[in-house]
Formats: sequence, C-alpha cells, structure tokens
Amino acid sequence: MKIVYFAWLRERLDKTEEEVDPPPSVQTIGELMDWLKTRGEEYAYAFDNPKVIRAAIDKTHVRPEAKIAGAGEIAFFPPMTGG
Amino acid sequence: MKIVYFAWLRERLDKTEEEVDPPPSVQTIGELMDWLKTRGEEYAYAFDNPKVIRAAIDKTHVRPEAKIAGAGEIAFFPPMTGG
Amino acid sequence: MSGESVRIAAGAIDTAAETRAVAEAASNIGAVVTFSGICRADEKGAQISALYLEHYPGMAEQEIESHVEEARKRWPLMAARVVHRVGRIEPGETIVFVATASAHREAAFQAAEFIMDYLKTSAPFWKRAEGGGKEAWVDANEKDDRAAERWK
Amino acid sequence: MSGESVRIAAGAIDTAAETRAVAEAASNIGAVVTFSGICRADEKGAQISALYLEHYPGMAEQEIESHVEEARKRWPLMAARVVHRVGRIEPGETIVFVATASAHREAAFQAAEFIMDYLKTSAPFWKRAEGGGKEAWVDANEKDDRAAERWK
Repeated sequence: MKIVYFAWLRERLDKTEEEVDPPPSVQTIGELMDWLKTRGEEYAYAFDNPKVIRAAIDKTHVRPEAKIAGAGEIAFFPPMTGG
Repeated sequence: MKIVYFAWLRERLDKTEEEVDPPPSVQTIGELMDWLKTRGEEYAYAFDNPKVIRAAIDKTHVRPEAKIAGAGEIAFFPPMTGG
Repeated sequence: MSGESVRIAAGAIDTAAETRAVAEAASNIGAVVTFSGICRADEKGAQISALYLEHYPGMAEQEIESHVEEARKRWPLMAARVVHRVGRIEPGETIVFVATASAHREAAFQAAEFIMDYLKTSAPFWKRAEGGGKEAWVDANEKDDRAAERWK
Repeated sequence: MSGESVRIAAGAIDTAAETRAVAEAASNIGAVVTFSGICRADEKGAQISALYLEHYPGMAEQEIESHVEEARKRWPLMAARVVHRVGRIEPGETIVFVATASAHREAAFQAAEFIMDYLKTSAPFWKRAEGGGKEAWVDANEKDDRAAERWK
C-alpha cells in the first residue's frame, strides 16, 4: 500500500512516500493513522493531532471513516492553504 | 437658465443645450418638464413620458420634486445605460 | 488610498497596464479583482456593428468618483481604478474596466461588484447601437436596478 | 465551453495573456472577471522574503478542474481559466489567477468567487513562509472554510 505525504507531514516524517503493509484489522483511514502513529517517534509526532490531518485516496478527498481496501495511493496532508 | 440634453432627448429636440426663461410659477424639475412640453411638437414628443426621464441639477441627480431656484445647469436624460 | 483613478477614455483601454498599476499600488496587496465589460456582437438578439457611447462630461467622472469613494469607506481597499470608454466601440472592445485591490479577496470582489452595480444605474452614460435606426438607444435594464438595490 | 484551462505553473503567470485568452474565447462575451492572488510582503504581521508553494501533482489539477466544471454547471460561462503557481514565489508575484467570462457580469463575478473559495479550501496546495523556521507552514484560515460553506 503506497502512502504519500505533503507539507509539514512530509517534513516531520522526512519522507515523501513509502510502501506500508498494515495488518488486516486496519480498515479505514482513521485506523491507518492510528496504526502509523505506533511506527516510531517521528510518526507519533507527525500524527499527534489526527483531527487536523486530511486524507485522499487515489487523489480524491476522503473522511477518516473511508475504507482503504483497494486503494492505489493514500495521501496524508495538513489543511490546504493554496490560492 | 441653462438646460442640457442627452441621448434620445437630445436627438428628439435636435439640440444639446439651450437657455430658457420659465415663468415664476415653474419651481420644480417636474414643473419644468411640464412647461417644456408646451413649447412645441418636438418638446411634446421628447417629454411625452416624463416618468422615464431623469434629471440633474449642477451635475447631481435630483428627483422631480427638486426646486430649480438657483440652478446653474439643469440636465435631462433617459435612464443611464453605461458600463 | 494611492492608486485611485477614474478616467473617461476616447480610445482603447489598456487593461493589462491598468491592472498592473492597481496590483503594484502597495506592498500589502494580496488580492486584485478586475472587471471588463465588453461590447458584444449582439444586443438582445440583434447583430450590431458597433456601439456609440455618449456621456455627460464632468458629471460622469464625478458620479464614478463618488462611488469609488463610497466603496473605499465600506471596504479596506488599497487601490481602485475605473476607466470608461466613450464614442464608437466595436464588438470585442472593452467598454468599462474596474480594478480593485485589497489585502484579502472578499473586499476586492465586493468592492468591484459594488462599483459596477452603481455605475450601471447612475453614471451618466448612454449606449446607442450602431446599425439600428436613429433612435436605437439601448434600454435601461431592470436587473441592473435590482443589482444596485442590494447595497442599500 | 471553449477557453477552459487549468494549469499549474512553475514560473511567473502572464495574467494579461491569460485574460486575453478568456476575453476572446467567444463573440458573445460581455463580462470578464479576473482574480489575482498576490504574495504579500507580510504574513500575519511577520515580514517574509518569499513563499514556497507545494502541491499534490495530479490531484491539484483534478480538484481545480472539478470546481471549474461545477461553476460551469451553475452559471452560463463562456470561458474559465485557472493558473496556480508552485515553487518559490516572491512578494508582488501572482500565486493564483482566475478568469471567468460570461454574457453578463453577475455570472462572471459569482463563478470567479466560487472557484476561488473552493480552491482555497480544497485544492491540495500548501504555503510555507521562507525566512521562518523549518516548519513555518501557513495555517489554514477558518474564514476560508466559511466562505466555501456559502455555496452549499
């Protein structure tokens, strides 16, 4: 499962993307964030406040309840500040 | 008393401006229009429907009730269609 | 407010230069909105070869300036500019140009709409469609009156 | 709709050329509205030397395109164009440019505001202030969320 990171999430994790293999119990975006948090200090820091983190599956905005099954690319990023 | 005309009022009267000397009983813009109407066929035609005619005294919009005493320049014109 | 300017133009409006002047009027400008009113090739279904714009010199400038001044009181503008063509105008040419600048977009959008709505209903300009008869003057639009009403 | 275009730009935006392309997209265009979002010399009181704009390639274009498409459904647009800068942007430079064209001004104004409001809150771009620390990312603005809410 491919995950990409942007803005301060990318900086805190010091990576733009990675392949992960979460256990079958991880079924939603929210559960994926909880699981990522357990993967080390930098993840705990990056996902410290999941409420401010937005997600996309295959380049479409999704809510934390969204199922991750079948996702080609999952993205995590802070609220958008373009324009 | 100087009067200036614009757009189809100017065309119907075939003049851009004129000096007039209305009787003392003519005190408002509305009364001035009524008096002008009596001055000939082209005036009757031009001021046929006073409701659609707008007026300005010294380059400021005024209503038909406005007093004309002391006016330097009175303007009559159709509703504006700029922009 | 620097960059304020109201102008009646007999020739083509250089909207790019006008926009630049507004955008560069201050270093804390974060939003520039422009409106260009363009001569269409048709007026209520009828094809036209050109519009002829008449104005009341002196009063036209004064009316627009007072609307820009009112916009400046209502919104924190850093610059505003209005240029209005008079004379013969062909389809595709710009009849009126408004630009507003502010720190944020809400003020710039609102002020530009406000200026246009008032200009449409109370600035002394009159359009005649060329190619029509002698009295082919464009009728005033009730929709414009309603648009101006909302700011009251 | 001809003249539709969404673009991510790494270099300066030629707003004059973009505006012209929109204005000339059809012969019955009577109104063109443009919005330029400009890099201010200060961000919430602090002086900045530049902004750095990061985006999610692919998703950024797709999000903006879907907003332009939605605007096209809501208003009778003849053209719409959005260009968004990425990378390093200095004060005074244009970050985002939106242009809309319609027969009448209401549609052009509303569509431009609509596109900007949505772009601000849901297009995947992120601003970092240069000169600040490593994590000097610009915070999202609640006012922008409220602005986007009004179209629902």
